[in-house]
Amino acid sequence: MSVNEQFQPTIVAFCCNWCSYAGADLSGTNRLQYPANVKIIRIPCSCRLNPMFILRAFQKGADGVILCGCHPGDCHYTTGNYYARRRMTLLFSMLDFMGIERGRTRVEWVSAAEGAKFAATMNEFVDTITKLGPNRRLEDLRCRKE
Amino acid sequence: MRQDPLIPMLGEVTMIRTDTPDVKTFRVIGVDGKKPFVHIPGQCAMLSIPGVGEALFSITSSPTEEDYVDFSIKKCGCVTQWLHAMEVGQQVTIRGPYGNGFPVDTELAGKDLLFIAGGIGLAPLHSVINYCRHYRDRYGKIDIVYGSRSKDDLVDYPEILEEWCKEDGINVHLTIDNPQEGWDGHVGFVPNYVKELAFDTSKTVLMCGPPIMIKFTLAGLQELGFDKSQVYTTFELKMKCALGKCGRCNIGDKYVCKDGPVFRLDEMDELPDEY
Amino acid sequence: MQKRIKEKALELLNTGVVDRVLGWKIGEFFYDLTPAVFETAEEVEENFVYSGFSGANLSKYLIAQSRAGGKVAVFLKPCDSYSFQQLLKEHRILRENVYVVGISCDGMLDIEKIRAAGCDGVIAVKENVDSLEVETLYDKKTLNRNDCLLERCLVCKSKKVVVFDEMIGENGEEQETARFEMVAKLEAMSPEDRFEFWRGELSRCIRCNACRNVCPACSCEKCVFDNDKSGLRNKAAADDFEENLFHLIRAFHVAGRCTDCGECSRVCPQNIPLHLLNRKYIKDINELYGEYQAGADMETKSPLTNFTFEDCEPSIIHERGGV
Amino acid sequence: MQRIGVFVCWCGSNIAATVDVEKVSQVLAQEPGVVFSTNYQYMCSQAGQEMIQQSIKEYGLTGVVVCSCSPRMHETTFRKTCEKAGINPHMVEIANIREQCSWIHKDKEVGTEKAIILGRAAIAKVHLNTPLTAGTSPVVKRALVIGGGIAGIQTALDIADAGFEVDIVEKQPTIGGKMTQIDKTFPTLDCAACILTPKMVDAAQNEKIHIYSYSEVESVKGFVGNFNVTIKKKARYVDEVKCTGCGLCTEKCPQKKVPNLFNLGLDNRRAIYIPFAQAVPKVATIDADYCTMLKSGKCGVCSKVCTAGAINYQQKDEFFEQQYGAIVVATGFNPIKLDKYDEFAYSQSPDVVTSLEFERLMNAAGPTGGTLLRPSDGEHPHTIVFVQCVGSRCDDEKGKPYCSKICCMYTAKHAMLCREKYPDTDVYVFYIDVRTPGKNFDEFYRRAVEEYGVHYIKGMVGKVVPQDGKLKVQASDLLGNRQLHIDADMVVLAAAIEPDETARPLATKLTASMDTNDFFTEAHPKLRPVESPTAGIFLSGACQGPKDIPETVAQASAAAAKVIGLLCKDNLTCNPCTAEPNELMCNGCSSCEKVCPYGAITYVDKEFRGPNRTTLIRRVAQVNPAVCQGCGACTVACPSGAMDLKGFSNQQIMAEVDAICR
Amino acid sequence: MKKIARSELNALFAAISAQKQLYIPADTKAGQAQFTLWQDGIVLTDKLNTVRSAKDLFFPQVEQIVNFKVTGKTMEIIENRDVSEPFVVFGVRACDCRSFDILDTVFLADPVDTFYQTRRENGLVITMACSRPEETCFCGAFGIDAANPAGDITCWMDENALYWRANTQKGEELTATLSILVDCDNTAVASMQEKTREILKKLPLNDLDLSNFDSKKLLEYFNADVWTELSESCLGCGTCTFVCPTCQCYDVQDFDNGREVRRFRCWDSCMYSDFTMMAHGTNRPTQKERFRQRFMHKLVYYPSNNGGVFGCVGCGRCLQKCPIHMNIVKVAKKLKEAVK
Repeated sequence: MSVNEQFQPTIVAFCCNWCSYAGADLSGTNRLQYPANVKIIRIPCSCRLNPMFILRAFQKGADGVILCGCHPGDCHYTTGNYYARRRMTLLFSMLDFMGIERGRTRVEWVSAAEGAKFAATMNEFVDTITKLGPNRRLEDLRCRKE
Repeated sequence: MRQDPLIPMLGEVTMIRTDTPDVKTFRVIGVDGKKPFVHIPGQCAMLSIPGVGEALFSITSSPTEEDYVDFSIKKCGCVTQWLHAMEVGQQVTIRGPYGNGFPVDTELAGKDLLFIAGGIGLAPLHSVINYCRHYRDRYGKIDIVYGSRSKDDLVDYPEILEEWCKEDGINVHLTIDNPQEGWDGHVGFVPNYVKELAFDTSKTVLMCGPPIMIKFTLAGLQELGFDKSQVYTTFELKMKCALGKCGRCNIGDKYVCKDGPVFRLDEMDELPDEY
Repeated sequence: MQKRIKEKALELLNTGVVDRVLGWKIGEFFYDLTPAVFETAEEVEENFVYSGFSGANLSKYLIAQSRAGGKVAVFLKPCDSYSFQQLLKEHRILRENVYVVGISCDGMLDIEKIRAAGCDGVIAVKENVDSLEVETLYDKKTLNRNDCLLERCLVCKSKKVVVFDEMIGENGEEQETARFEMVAKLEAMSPEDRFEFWRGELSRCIRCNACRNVCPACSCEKCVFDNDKSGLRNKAAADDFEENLFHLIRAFHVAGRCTDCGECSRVCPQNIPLHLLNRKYIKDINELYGEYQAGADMETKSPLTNFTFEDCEPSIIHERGGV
Repeated sequence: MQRIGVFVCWCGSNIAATVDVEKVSQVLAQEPGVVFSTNYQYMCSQAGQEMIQQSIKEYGLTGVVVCSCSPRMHETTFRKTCEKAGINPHMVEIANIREQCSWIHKDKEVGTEKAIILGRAAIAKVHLNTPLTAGTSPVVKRALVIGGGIAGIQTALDIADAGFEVDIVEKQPTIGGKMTQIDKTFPTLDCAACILTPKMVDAAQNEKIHIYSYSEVESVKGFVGNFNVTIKKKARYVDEVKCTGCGLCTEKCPQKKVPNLFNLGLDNRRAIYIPFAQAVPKVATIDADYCTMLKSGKCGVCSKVCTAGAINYQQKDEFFEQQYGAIVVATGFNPIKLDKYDEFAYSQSPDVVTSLEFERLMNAAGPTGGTLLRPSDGEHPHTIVFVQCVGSRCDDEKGKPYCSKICCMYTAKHAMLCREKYPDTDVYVFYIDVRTPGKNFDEFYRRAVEEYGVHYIKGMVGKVVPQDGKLKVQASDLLGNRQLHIDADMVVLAAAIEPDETARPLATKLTASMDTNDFFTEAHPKLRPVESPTAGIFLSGACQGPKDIPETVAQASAAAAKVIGLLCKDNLTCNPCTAEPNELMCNGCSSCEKVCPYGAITYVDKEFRGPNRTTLIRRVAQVNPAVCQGCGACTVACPSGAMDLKGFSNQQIMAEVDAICR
Repeated sequence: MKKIARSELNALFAAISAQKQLYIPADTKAGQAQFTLWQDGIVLTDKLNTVRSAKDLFFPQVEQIVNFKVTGKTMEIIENRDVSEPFVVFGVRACDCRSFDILDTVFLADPVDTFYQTRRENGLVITMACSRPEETCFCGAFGIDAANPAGDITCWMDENALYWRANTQKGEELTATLSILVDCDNTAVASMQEKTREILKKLPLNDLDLSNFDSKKLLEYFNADVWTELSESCLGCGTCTFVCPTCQCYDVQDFDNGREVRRFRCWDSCMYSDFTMMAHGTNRPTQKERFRQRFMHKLVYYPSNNGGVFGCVGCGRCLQKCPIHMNIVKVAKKLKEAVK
């Protein structure tokens, strides 16, 4: 990376099919911009997110990972996001415990109607990650793009 | 920089033939258009698809083919699945040949030969059979017993019909496990068929097939009066390096990749029963 | 204790209550006891040993042993009994085939600590209540017993055998200890220092899998790290990342199931304090979702298969105190 | 290795304006497995779809990636298109390059690059897609309604009306539920019995409806469309068929000191009884706890007087199994027990009553024959204090956090009726808030205040002390900012209502979820309020939350409509993207079962081939694809990774991750 | 014979390190010894031996073999082996030094493993005679003299000085560059050796006699009943394998980072359940078979192929590190008893 070229983070967003993916669609429909660094992966429910997907993303070169799901209480499957909430809390806590920067992972509840929130969240997240710089503490050197 | 035996060369698949629903034959040449290496019948080579894995396969073609090597491969694991999905022109990596091969120019020379194969077990024997056909005068009579689940599972069936069956001094005995429409040949399992055919015990036997077939055929052969020292077979085990180092194919004091894969059955008796 | 346990083993075998006894077998030295199955009274007479070096947690062997036909007796120390009950809870052990003899425990000894105390070439030890008389090839030393206890015993969470058919010795109680002290100390460090700490520790990992294979919670039929299709398979960690990944995922998989038996740290040939990862999860769970001790009972839902509407948000990690 | 076709849509200029579609299709053509790649103005158009179908045939495609608008828009369209061309619809993946790319980016270079990456991710996923087929399961055309109150009756009547068989299981000797105990209903003040009993009779006479009274659900197996329910018919020691309901036995029974539960213990009945005159079925029941014959073997009076010969002291509990396509829960509610509220002296004075007891005291069929008399001395009360929110809207452990919803209205009703019948009584109502959101509710309440002169006082009663035949009520008037002392003759407590105590064990049997208050949870709080998240289980009435009668009936009918919709189908199409355990890796640890919101996971002991020709019996998970909705909670709970989700498998998601991060 | 005062050790290390990379056993944070790249401040351990053996330096746990770049149907082979520079390893004990001979018979046999070969050629081994063996030591059973180890250079150390003897030309060459060493006679060394040998005789495992192991009875050993009992508590971890100086089984794996495929080899263990796993099963289905393989290899198979030399050097690491304290000594004793 040359000095004057701004760091472009790779960001993976896991979105639940019912709320957040629809929310992301809505922000598109409303032409609300957020950086192209964010790439969305659709999962049926936030509770489908296995911690290993997050780690895999970091291994393969992601600089930030965000999970978006239905607001607690609104899960299409009733309880999925409650489990996701516990799992992610504990995972993030362990990442923090191992000294990984706190800002690299995030969970945000975004409903199908919150297109604006989705865009705002992504803008903010990209901003945070850009400031944090490339992921170095949880990277696989074999995957580093020279 | 030294060339390490673990580092393969590139090959290209120039022909893919579908033999049975789960067996395909692949023809591989080097990227320079030449045959990648010279081998002995019964030897193996490592093929790999980077990112998928590397695996050891018997070379099916005879050393007398000057331009290429063939591999008949049954779909069973990760690598073979990938190979089966390949198209002509695909590059693969190849290294070899490995193993001892059949003693075609020593112990087998001048003998009457009996080949017994089951299913994909024909692959390593195919190489020997065609080698013997090429140097026909060096060997005595040749009998081939080959069996499979069904007619559709017979590997190289057209070649067997068109070439082997029509050649003088070669007797081909085909059998399938269960009766099938359009099949007027023998029906029954290989071990029984071998017993029925009552070969005379002067023959040297080369056998390859599933373990259960080997076990019962051997019993049959012994009933006919054959000695274990007359029977050769080949092994299939997990291999990684094929160089006798990685330790995977170690059985007793032998490394199958180096000291095998061809063993005489009386030699196998001295090995722990771990195959 | 040794005498009473051995007598019990003999009695159970001789009266036909059980067909086998799971215990510890004498080794070449005084400290290298091996978990073993005893089928005859003679074997017990000859080889059965219970001493301060009977640290090995026998509960995991019962997954196979309880299915091996007949009935098996097992001696469980308090901490082992938690592992045992957790495995029962997960339907991994057939309870009806196991006869549990609970044994009270004053802490198990760590041969590494004895060596580290300057005793190289140890050949004999005499265990007293408070001290150890160690004989080595070169001299004799008297050590304070407490200084030679396994880490887990220094911060023993419970002296209570939670499940047993019979007890030898007095059953104890759960106790408050400073077992989260080191976790708290790490939490108070800056992320940079924590990162350095863990890199320093985990970089020594040789991926021998001893921690996983000894762990009663890691009793999967097939571990994800051995499974080609899991996407996690790795053998000898080829990169720093894989070291982190292995221990992170392992800690996560046992979160809410780990009883803090401490075997992982005991067996690590590289002396990596792996129990800190598990304790971190236990501490988090206690703080965020209420006190929970895996294996303490058969009923309470594990915190990761449970929730409340009022659970904290993951952002609590970003917001909470510390650096 | 798949043979994949990539189809990039311009969406007119919607995509093409900010994404170089030509470049996208060219770059994606280089991806492994892609044998054909093209772009077109409108992929979803007839021409576009034909192009896809033709390419499938021409290039022998096994997988299709469409780079277009959101899958929420046209995934179904393209799946159908491909299905028609002969490939499995689940071999299609959509890369969302409109909503999540072209519409949010202005720079064409940026948009193009991102579109390529999204395309790659979709290709990577398709490589691992497997053909999925939705299974079907047959529907048993019979419904079970658990609970025979107004909710259960209404649901059953509606289902039966549509021509389906319905069984009602009622734990009491009669159907009718709480409504049978109520005197008048708000806000119309019509008589509860007058509107309820005809419905009870309808239910009894409807040939599609079968009532199992004095029965309980013992166990529930199976799943939507095919539940297998064991019902326990409790022994009532009276042959239901023979009994004519003449009531002679209930008059002759010598055991007279049995608290009459129908009147909430305000009077007594015999050991053999019919709860009330209009009971359905009108059959006597022997209370085994009090019957001298059953207890000591000496008596047999009822048997002697029964001309029908219906008495059978040897009767045992019976169990029988029945298949159902759908189950409706209508277990209703109960007022809470007031033992924690002794500041109101409920246990100390018989003149402190609950509202439901008050209801009985006002009822013409009640213990006082409809004349309001003090239970202690049978005198007319002259001052009555009503206390609202006893146990409702409580912050502490004692009560319930929720509003019981019906108390404001029935208290207004009680107050009004008192004042109407006995104008000389003073009626005080202490409330926190008066909540009257309902048709004609507020008018009703205002009438109580304005026309009937009920004293509504905002404030809470602190203490009730029985003294000298009076009840000393200490209360605060929050608006008047003063303490009040009232000498009352009666105090009526509007006790909070809670789900019936049988609800929780039932929920466990049904694997239906409940909230912390033991109310059944609905599949969606707004959009699916009468369904449980567990497929095939429906909710009717107060088991889902506090409700008044019209709401209960509305929900009952709504639940019936849902049941009818289900029973109309011969087969159910299952969701093909279901969880699937790999039995070889399953530990049988039950982690997955615990997080499944649908109860789709069960365990079986199965034989497996062990090493060296041994067999092992292992407990392994089984997923019922008819029940699984595919959320994936189980896949993460499983430590060994044995549980995977079809259509969103671990490998597929990781392939997408890899493609994005590459 | 040369010597240098112990106070000068740092200077000696500096002098060696100025020429080549130097590895010495030093303590980790966890208080265990490990071969560490020397730089100023790294201090020689006082532990007898390292937890991981010296084989790491010649046969590292993970080693890059080759890269592939795949584009469409074609691919490219990119050589990218890890570079090996000349290095010196100091403080190797007699047992570990002998392990190199065993590794050589495997890796340097035809076809030669060039990765190992390069490292062997680049590496110079300075051994250190033992003076305080542990109770777990049994190198004597394999005819190793802990008081007089082999290697390019042999060292002895007492309270005052380090004694130094070059054994090979490679050793002589290095010695010649180290002017810091001074000449001395071998009296001090001889007396140290005598003392050490006295202690060696007193070691508890000194009586371990493997002389009547006969690889001709291969099948008898293999079929002995004791394997079930010996292996019953084995956890199937790889600790013994990974700390063993002579274990050399490896695996070859591919890692795809999305842009290229990196083929590497890494240590493997015959104790692992997937070691011989193929698509349709494994020939060693239970831990008993896997456990047996490891010990049969060291005690029977390897000697059978190598003139009776055992595949063990008696370093005692597995005795100390096995989580359940099962080890080659216990196995050898039982097996000897079982097959007479």
